[in-house]
Amino acid sequence: MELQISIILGFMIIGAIYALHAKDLLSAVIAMGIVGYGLVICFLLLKAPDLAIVQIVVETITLVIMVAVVLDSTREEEKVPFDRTSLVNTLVAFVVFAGLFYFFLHAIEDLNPLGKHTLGMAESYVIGALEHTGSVNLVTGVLFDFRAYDTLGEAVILYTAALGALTLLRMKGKKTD
Amino acid sequence: MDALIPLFVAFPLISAFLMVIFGKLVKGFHRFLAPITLLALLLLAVYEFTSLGGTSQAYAMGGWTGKEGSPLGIFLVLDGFSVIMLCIINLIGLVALFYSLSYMAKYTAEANYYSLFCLIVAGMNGVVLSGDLFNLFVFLEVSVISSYALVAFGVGKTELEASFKYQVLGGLASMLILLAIGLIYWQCKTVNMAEVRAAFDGSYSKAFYVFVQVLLISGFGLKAAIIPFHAWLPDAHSSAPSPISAMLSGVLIKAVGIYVLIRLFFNMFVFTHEIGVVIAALGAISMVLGSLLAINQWDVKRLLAYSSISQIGYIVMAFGMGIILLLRGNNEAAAVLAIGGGIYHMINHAVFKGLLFLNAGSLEFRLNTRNLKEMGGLSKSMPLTSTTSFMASMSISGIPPFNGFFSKLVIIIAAINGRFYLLAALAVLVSIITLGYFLKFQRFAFFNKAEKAVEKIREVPFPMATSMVFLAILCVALSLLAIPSVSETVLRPAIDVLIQPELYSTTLIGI
Amino acid sequence: MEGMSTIVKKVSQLVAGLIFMYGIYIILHGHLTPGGGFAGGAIVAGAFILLILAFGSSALNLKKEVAGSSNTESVAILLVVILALMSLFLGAKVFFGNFLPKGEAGTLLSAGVIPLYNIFIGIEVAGAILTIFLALVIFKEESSK
Amino acid sequence: MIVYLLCFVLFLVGLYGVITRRNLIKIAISLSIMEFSIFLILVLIGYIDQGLAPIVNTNSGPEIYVDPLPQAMVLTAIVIGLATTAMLMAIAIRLYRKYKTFDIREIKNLRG
Repeated sequence: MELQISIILGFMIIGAIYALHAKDLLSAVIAMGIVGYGLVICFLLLKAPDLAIVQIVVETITLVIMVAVVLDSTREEEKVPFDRTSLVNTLVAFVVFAGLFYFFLHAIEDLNPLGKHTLGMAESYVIGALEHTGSVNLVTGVLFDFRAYDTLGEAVILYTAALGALTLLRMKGKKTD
Repeated sequence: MDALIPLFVAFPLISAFLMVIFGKLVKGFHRFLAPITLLALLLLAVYEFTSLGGTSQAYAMGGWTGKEGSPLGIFLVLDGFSVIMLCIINLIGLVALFYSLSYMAKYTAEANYYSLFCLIVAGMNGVVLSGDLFNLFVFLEVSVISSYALVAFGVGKTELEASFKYQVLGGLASMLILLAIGLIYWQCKTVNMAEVRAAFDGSYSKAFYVFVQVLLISGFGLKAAIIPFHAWLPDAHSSAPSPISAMLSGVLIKAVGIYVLIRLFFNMFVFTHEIGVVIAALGAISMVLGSLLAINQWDVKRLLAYSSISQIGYIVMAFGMGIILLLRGNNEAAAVLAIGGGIYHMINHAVFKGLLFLNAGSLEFRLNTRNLKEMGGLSKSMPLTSTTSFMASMSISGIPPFNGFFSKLVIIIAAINGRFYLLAALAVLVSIITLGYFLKFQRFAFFNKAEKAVEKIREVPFPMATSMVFLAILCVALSLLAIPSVSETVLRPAIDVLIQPELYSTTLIGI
Repeated sequence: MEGMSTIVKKVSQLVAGLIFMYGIYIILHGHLTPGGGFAGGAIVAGAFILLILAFGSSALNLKKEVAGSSNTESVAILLVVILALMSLFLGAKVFFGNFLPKGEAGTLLSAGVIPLYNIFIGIEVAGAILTIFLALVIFKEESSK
Repeated sequence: MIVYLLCFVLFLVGLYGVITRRNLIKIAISLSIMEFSIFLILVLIGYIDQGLAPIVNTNSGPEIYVDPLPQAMVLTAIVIGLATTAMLMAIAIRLYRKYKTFDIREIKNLRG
């Protein structure tokens, strides 16, 4: 399990690096698709079919939206001149990232390794869930019953984004324009 | 369980949705519904404040409690600290909304504006009430996503750029917070804050603890715009429509930034000396650098935005000192003073910074410019704006008898009692610098020779003037909180929640 | 926005119907099989997006559609909140209580209010995604004039 | 543990992109990549060896299921990610129509 996911993650990292360095914006967007769809496979391997369905649909829609934005633009990214300051910046970034990585390595040392998770708060979401919520799908049970308030917030966020997009994309901001 | 608690979120949500549905059909529907909603919320908050009386209440969403009252679903927590925040949010919200009634008339898509305004209030109420880490994250996103849209509401060039910058840094902060929540779940197997505290009391690895704290400080530091995480604030707060600037500077950075930071570090983590030092140092740095950056600004709203960073620094520094003093354990009176001063300054800052942004909005409304060099001589033609902004400026620079003087005094006394002489000296120094740049603002906007003809400029319309006068009265009235017997009833419940941090988890788990 | 060729139109007509039905199925079986309101709603929105891309539409029609989708999502999410508030008065007297009878686990009509939430959230998500997409398309149409 | 570290590498790649890229679209892509890495970390945390997908089989006895709570949290976070991306794209396309470029070095009215 760990090996398979590591391999997919390797591809995702390569895709991510390509997405950041691609010259053409359309290929960058599509390379992001690699990362997103790689995530779908990981979800399936990790026994999360609900997430796989949602991620595959949301990823597709994100790609459609991003392609719609990028498609008739110039698409060419302008060259970043690579001089001494950017070299220094990159080096500093790498040193900081190495430090962060080392820090993270130490932080997660004592935590449960993959697959050895024990249920805490979620124990009652699994045991006796059928009597509590009546939902066979435990994730739906958590989403719409135990933590339905979170789901309301989530729906409100999507609603806000739709309202915000509608507001930001109107033609005139002020009546006098 | 008090059935009114979820209404703080449900009520503004319902009006937000109704405004979108009926806003286009019924003329003036949103202008009527939005103030009523905020007024009802304010009354509800004041009612809860009076009925709570220093106790804390928990509300289990969906009635999900496990055996012996252990949290199973999401818990909403209403205690002395959160109820004060609710009062501030809904008060400033109501005033800013009333001000918008005439200020926003020149913009299109007004129904969307009022709807987004209700959503931002709902999000902040949700954050303040939440006792669950993930739920807190969700409602934080509700409020910040609506604020992204509101910052860019005018869809001009600067608004859009400011909003983009705000969104990128806000998104980064959200990622850090989400990662921290994931790691906490990994270690503690729960996302309920009271239970996390109980789990942290046992054994934990030092590196993990520090890593999570660094993530949370940077995440919420970005939301609260503490230096060095402040890059987005001057742009976003100066480009937004003025009532929204008042909301963002007055309450949003407090509700989703400082309040959460304080709540997490007092009630969820176990104190460590290092974290106290880090928080106090970040506060002091923001306080000094924010005021220094503000001096050179000629754009009114940018000046106010930098001064927000500086004042936020005061609040954060006070709480940092509180942590150190509580850990020392030998000087609880000073700790009470520091924490009380922090909360007091938080209330005061919401009021006078809200008022100052509304003043700046009035200037922009009549003059169509934010540049101080193009103003001048307005004290005759806009007497109300001039007087109220003078009061607010004196208040923020700490001149008696206004409220800002007392809260700064309390913080400085706490610093001296706790033997933080350097911090006390810095606080006094920054107060003098603040006076300097606000005198500059007063002089160039209202008292200098007029640059262009100002005879034709009239005072702002009634709703805007009323909002400003109301906040100016509050600037004086809030000085009463400095009287010990008044602060004993108003601020004491909030202080109690913070100085006995372990009570949060012990009282809430056994409901 | 211009439509595509006849072949694309015919095929997408057929496929969009199937996708739409699949989305509805996912929403209705949210408490039984993987999926639910979010996944199903996004799939339904995908069917509409496919039709709009294939057939094209004038800016005027798009504006009518966006008003419709925006109103639909508002009503749907309003119903979610009202359903949550209803349990303050019925059943357990708490916000977001599951006040309907649970039924027999594993059947379509079970789990109390969960299927209702699934349906409303599904409509809301479909409406929201469609609104975002249409807002982008309308903006591109109008600003390129 | 190696999977978690790889996830963190993906996170750092996204962070690197947010800091160094100068293109509106690429910044949005970098934020999405950071999101993906956190989703994967959360789901990995909830995985249990030999655990089944969290769909109860009513006919059989009790089984071990993977933790449904991180999955519910990730589902919420995916939708939040869609919302933030949509808002970013709305602003990006507006800025593009005003400046004819996605490059933030040429879109600079505001000073630090």
